[in-house]
Amino acid sequence: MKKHEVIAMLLAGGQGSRLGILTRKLAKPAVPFGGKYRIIDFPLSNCANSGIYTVGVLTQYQPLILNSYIGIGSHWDLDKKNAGVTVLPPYVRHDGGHWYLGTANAVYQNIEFVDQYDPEYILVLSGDHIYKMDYSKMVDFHKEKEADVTIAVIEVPWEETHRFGIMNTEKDNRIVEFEEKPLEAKNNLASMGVYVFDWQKLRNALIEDDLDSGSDHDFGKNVIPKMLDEGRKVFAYPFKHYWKDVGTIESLWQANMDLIDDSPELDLYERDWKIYSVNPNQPVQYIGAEASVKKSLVNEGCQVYGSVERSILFPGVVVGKGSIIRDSVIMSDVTIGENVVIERSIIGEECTVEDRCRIGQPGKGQEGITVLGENVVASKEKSIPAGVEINIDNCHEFGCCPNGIHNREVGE
Amino acid sequence: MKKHEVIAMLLAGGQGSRLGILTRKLAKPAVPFGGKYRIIDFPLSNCANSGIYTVGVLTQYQPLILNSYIGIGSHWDLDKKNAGVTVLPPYVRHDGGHWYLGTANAVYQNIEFVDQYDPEYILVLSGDHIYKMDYSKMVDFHKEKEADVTIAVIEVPWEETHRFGIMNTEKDNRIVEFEEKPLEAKNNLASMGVYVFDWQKLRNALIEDDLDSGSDHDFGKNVIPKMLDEGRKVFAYPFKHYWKDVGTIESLWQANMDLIDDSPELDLYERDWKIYSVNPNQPVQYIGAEASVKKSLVNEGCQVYGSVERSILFPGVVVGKGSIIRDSVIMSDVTIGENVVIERSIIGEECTVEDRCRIGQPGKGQEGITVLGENVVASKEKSIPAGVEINIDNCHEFGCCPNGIHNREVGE
Amino acid sequence: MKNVVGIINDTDIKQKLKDLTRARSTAAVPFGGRYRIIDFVLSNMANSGIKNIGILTQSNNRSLLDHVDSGKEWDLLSKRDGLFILPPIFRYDQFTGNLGDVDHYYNHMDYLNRSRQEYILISNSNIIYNMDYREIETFYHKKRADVVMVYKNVSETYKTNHRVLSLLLDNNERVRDMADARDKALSPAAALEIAFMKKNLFMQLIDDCIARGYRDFTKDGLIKNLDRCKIFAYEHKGHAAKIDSIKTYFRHSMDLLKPEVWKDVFLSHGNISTKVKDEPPAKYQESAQVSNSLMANGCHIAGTVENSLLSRGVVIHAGAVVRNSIVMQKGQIHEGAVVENAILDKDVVITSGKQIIGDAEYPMVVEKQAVI
Amino acid sequence: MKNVVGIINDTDIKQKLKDLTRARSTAAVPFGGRYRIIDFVLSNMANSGIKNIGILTQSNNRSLLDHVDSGKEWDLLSKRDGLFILPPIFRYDQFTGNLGDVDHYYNHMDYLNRSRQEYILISNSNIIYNMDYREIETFYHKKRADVVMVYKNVSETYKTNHRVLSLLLDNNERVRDMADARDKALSPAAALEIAFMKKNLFMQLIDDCIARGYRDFTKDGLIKNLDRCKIFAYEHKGHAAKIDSIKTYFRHSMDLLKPEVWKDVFLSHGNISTKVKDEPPAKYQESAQVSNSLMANGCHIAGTVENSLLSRGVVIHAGAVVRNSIVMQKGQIHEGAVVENAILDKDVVITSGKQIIGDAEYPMVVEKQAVI
Repeated sequence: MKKHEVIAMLLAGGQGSRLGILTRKLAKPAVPFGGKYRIIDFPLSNCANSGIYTVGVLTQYQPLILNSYIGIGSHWDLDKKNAGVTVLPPYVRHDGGHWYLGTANAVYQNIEFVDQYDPEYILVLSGDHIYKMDYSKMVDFHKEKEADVTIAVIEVPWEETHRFGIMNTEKDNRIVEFEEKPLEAKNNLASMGVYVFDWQKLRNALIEDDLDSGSDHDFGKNVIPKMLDEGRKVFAYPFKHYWKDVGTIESLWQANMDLIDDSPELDLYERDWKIYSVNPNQPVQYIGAEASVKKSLVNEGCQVYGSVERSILFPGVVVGKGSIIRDSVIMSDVTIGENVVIERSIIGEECTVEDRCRIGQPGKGQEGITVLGENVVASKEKSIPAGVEINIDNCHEFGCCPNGIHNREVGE
Repeated sequence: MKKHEVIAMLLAGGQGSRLGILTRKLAKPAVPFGGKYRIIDFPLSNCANSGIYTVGVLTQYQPLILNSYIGIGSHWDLDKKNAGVTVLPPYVRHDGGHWYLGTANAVYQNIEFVDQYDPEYILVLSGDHIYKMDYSKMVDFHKEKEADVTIAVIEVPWEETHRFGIMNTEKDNRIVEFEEKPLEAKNNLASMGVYVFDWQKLRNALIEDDLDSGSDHDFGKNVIPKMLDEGRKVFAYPFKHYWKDVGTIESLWQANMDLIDDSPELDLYERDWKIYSVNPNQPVQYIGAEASVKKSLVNEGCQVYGSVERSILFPGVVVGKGSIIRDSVIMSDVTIGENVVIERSIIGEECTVEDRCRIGQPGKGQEGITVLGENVVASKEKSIPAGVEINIDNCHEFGCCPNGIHNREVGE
Repeated sequence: MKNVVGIINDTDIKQKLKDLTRARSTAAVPFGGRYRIIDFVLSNMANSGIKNIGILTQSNNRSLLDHVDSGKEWDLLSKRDGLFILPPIFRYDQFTGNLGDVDHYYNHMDYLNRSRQEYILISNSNIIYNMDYREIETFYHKKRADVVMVYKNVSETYKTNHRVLSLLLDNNERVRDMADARDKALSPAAALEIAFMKKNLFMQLIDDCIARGYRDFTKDGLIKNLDRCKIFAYEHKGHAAKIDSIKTYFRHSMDLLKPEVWKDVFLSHGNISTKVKDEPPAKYQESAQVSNSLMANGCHIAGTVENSLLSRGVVIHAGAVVRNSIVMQKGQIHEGAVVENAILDKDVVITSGKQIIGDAEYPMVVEKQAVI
Repeated sequence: MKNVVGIINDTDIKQKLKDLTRARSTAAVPFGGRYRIIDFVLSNMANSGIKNIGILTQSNNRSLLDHVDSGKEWDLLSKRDGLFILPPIFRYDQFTGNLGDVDHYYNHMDYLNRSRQEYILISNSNIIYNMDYREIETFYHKKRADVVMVYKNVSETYKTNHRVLSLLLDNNERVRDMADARDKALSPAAALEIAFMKKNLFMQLIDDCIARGYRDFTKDGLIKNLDRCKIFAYEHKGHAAKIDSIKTYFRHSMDLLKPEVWKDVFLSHGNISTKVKDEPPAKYQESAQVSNSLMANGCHIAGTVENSLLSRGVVIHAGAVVRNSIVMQKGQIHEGAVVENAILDKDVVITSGKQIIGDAEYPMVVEKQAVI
């Protein structure tokens, strides 16, 4: 097998439980985003665009959609001979099987996979961030600094430092201390969850970590602090562009809304750094004679007869006459009837919203984003208050069951 | 998603521990066979040739090679839109993760996958048999009999009935009793591990089986006997052609030898029922001026300067001058020096056998097939007695270590 | 329809498509925002279950080759069947003038011979419609026909002054006469230039033509055999549009703006597939004013767009106006520019303040890569 | 060599390959048991890291299209670059006689313009060798050359009576003279018909030729510019064989039977890739007698084979004898038949007891699908 200088390991096993019903049957990296993409499209496209063609994707939670979505990576131009994308679920070996216990353990269990390629460096990525980044420049930085570990960091507002892993650095970007979610931060450089390691050094650290029964086997909590303690050369690679952790409903919604600016920080239209995705074959969208579409992204297969403002429409969405969609994300194949009003909501795939419904009803003191899980049917004239999450488990409470009838037993 | 009448679930999770060192780092369905194939090529090719394009492959044990071998199924012509091969490892869901506990449990855990396609029938296959079979005819038989379950059966010699699951049938092929490895068999029709079920009926049976804490969750042991007890219509579909369970070293070797007959029962050269495989790109084989090749299969990339009799050479094998290979299976990229004698052996991938070695030394009272695991080096003039299995764990005992030096710690 | 081989004939160069076919064959002309004309018949075949499709091309077939590639988008990757490009077979030194379609078919007889299918469906490349060809097969067997053609009743729509192959049918839907003429239609039944028959019959008809020096499959192979062969015609009730001139190209493009046509063409039987490009969704800015228009992905709209079709990656700057027009891939319309009743080929740039205004019956065509 | 676009010129029809090129282009002629001639230069390019390759083809390119397909086998599937087929661009009605290679290049200038690469490597399609082209790039920079050509020293091997492009080099390996002649070689340095240069220089040379009505890139583009351009030549030390006649085809095929040639051609720098077929391993029966031969997969041998090359799926029945011959795909040699000094094209059947015996210097060629 050809020698590969850098290979990437993409952590895609997380449940993303703070995304609630959106990740009930879906791993977080598979959550739809931006009218066309899934979150994992961003790190995968970054790899292809950075010239890193060997990517192991570590999966564990509800991987079916993710596995069939990734396939052999051809959609991201990653289907190369002697390279490409490999999905790596936990497995049983000669001495039994173990689930992935933490991020570091997941890589540990796949040491043989990495060894096949005999890489100099390994790039560890997480599958739940939205950003465009040239990893090859980070690897160059890592080489130039002769680092053992390089961690990509981004400046966050001081008031949010308690939500991140914060790096305390010296002048030359060398990291002297790593504080996980500090109450009183000394710095505002947060880890982006993008690491470059010397493979041989990481390999040893992972083997040691595996033997440490007190460890949670996590990169941020265990492996990197230990390497710092041992005096390894750990550097911070400052990143100045758009980066967003979409771990909550609110941040997922916000990241979508960030795209509708006239000149958004994250430019999806850049020809030299395309974000690849699996493309559905749908006809061009139709904007009706009485329709109005402003400050929005609309995908193929949509038919818009109503008004769409500051919203994102995935493929195959129908918006009926007189309906108003505002500040919302509407996922694939949602059918919206006439004279509906939807505000500050995320509507899941294949939902039906019948005539004269009000979703995310404003002005009633409720706040937050309203979420409809997939396949929910809001029948005529239903009102859904702001901030609720409706799926197949609780839809009967709101009278939003498929076909108008709900059999509680169907739930599980 | 389009409706599919039949989908196949291929059980490929087994370790195949009786294949010893050949399945140390490899699931049994991935074991090389016939100079070119892996065992799983047979059921996968049968599916494609039978027009069954949706196949779920249930993996659990050492799946890395199997997963990357299968890819998206393009080598078997199975990469279709709305169909194709999906690898299904165990995974973590909302309520936690479970390893596959038995063959039936593996299918049970993937009920959602099957439901996506809403099939009438489900074909359950195992990944460790060598045979060519038109499953569509078996499905036709199933429909004609209006059966709930149809089990493919083959006549075995009466003296071997104790090794198989034996079906006791009435005149019209209806099965009245199923005996697992009976000491005194009433019949000699053995189950081939190929089942057709009505999906809805199997679905219910699997849910019931899951609740039965006494069950091993196995098709042959639990699910089918229970369906028989309940008076379901279970039919035997008689199969008259070549079929071989290659569960042991001896039977694997024998199945390879079966191919070298002038008119073997299993014809790999049939144009209308090709066995597909992943094709390495190697040049045509060269047979030297002083070479002799008889009653053998030789693949691309081989260079034969010696004598090959009743043997099977995988791609890239070099046989030096004066060497004699007899009754043996030589896997990919093995280099054999000059004046070597190899008899009744299976030599694993990338082994090196240096000049004047004797492998499977005959006439010393030992019996059985000699096996060299992958990457073993037999240095000059070594003698390996018949019937031993050598791999990286015990090679130092035989002086067959890579580079002549063996570091015991390298083993694990 | 596994037992049918599909043949798409793209050897006829539609001169009336003018600049649109200067650097590409008819099949490869962009249509409907993200498609090429061939996508319709190719998708119909694939959606109907035809697994073996040959495309008879012209020599100048680069755009077409790029577009169909290995046939993957139509799910035609296959070890035994699949998509085959059948280029013209002749040597420069043996070349003697124009070839008729019969010669092209004859030159690829070995392909037909080798294919395992028993039936053949041949079609021209230039009809826009969505049809399940299995209906033709059923009709063929019901009528015990030798040949089935497909027609569209054109009485209710406009007349064209192009040549039309009209069919005279008896009460049993058998074709009694057929004529390829301008203004002198035998009936409102206009053939869609599809024929379904046994492969052997087709090969025999071609052989007969070759033996007699005949060149035209329709006139020589079918019309001259109206008595010997039982030719029936099946009515296609959905939308169908033949593209053979700038005028029909423009008119049929505009027809897609009617939601009932859009739905019929794109959603009625199966998806129309095409080569996939990685374009983000269309983006509308605050100042965008769009009505009654079709927009492809990758468009960026800040200006006004009415009754128009925009292909992938078109940019309409704030203050620009596009009306009743077709803007192909990556067109850019700058501030203050006005485009009306026009067809802009790929990569056209209209700079600030410029006006391109054609007539609804005679749209202006701007050639590829022009900067105005 | 990501910064290099590769162009393979397959527009020259080698008439001396006779029946072998009757139904296919030179590039598509089968060679070496499982390859086609183009596989060598195409694999060399792909193995050297060239990601964007255009093949200039003849009109009659069906075998070639089938063979290279989407370029997957050469790992050339790519969203931005990849493999492109560049068919001749001319219309039937504008066609006026033979085109020179310059015209073909000129017609595809837009492809070169659009490609992002800075350098170009152009090569003919008919040389059998295994070379890492990165050596050329290194040599180019070391010599600060404008153009690098590649040559093979032919003094030590046989002479051919075909035309050879010979190079006269100075001590610094700069080309001082160049002549395309029969019997009158300037030196033993025979050019392998590859040139490496900046893409812009190539486009300028082509433009200059077109402006003056010149037709031949080597004679008009290079030889006429020997003073203006610094043309250097790099020696390829490995095996190289030019296929331009039945005689050279036969001789160079037989050369593969020398293990040192076989290893040099197939294993020295990278794998030679080809279209994959699903054939089982070659099978030898008890009565098989095979020596000094190359055998492809899918062969079934019960008879005697000496000093021969057998392609995929050939069947040699017991009692048949094949000597010093090439048997292409699916040939069948029946009991008692003798084949000596012959080239059997695809699907040839030699029935029981028949003899086909040519001369070692003038092998007999049996055309495709013949039954004797």
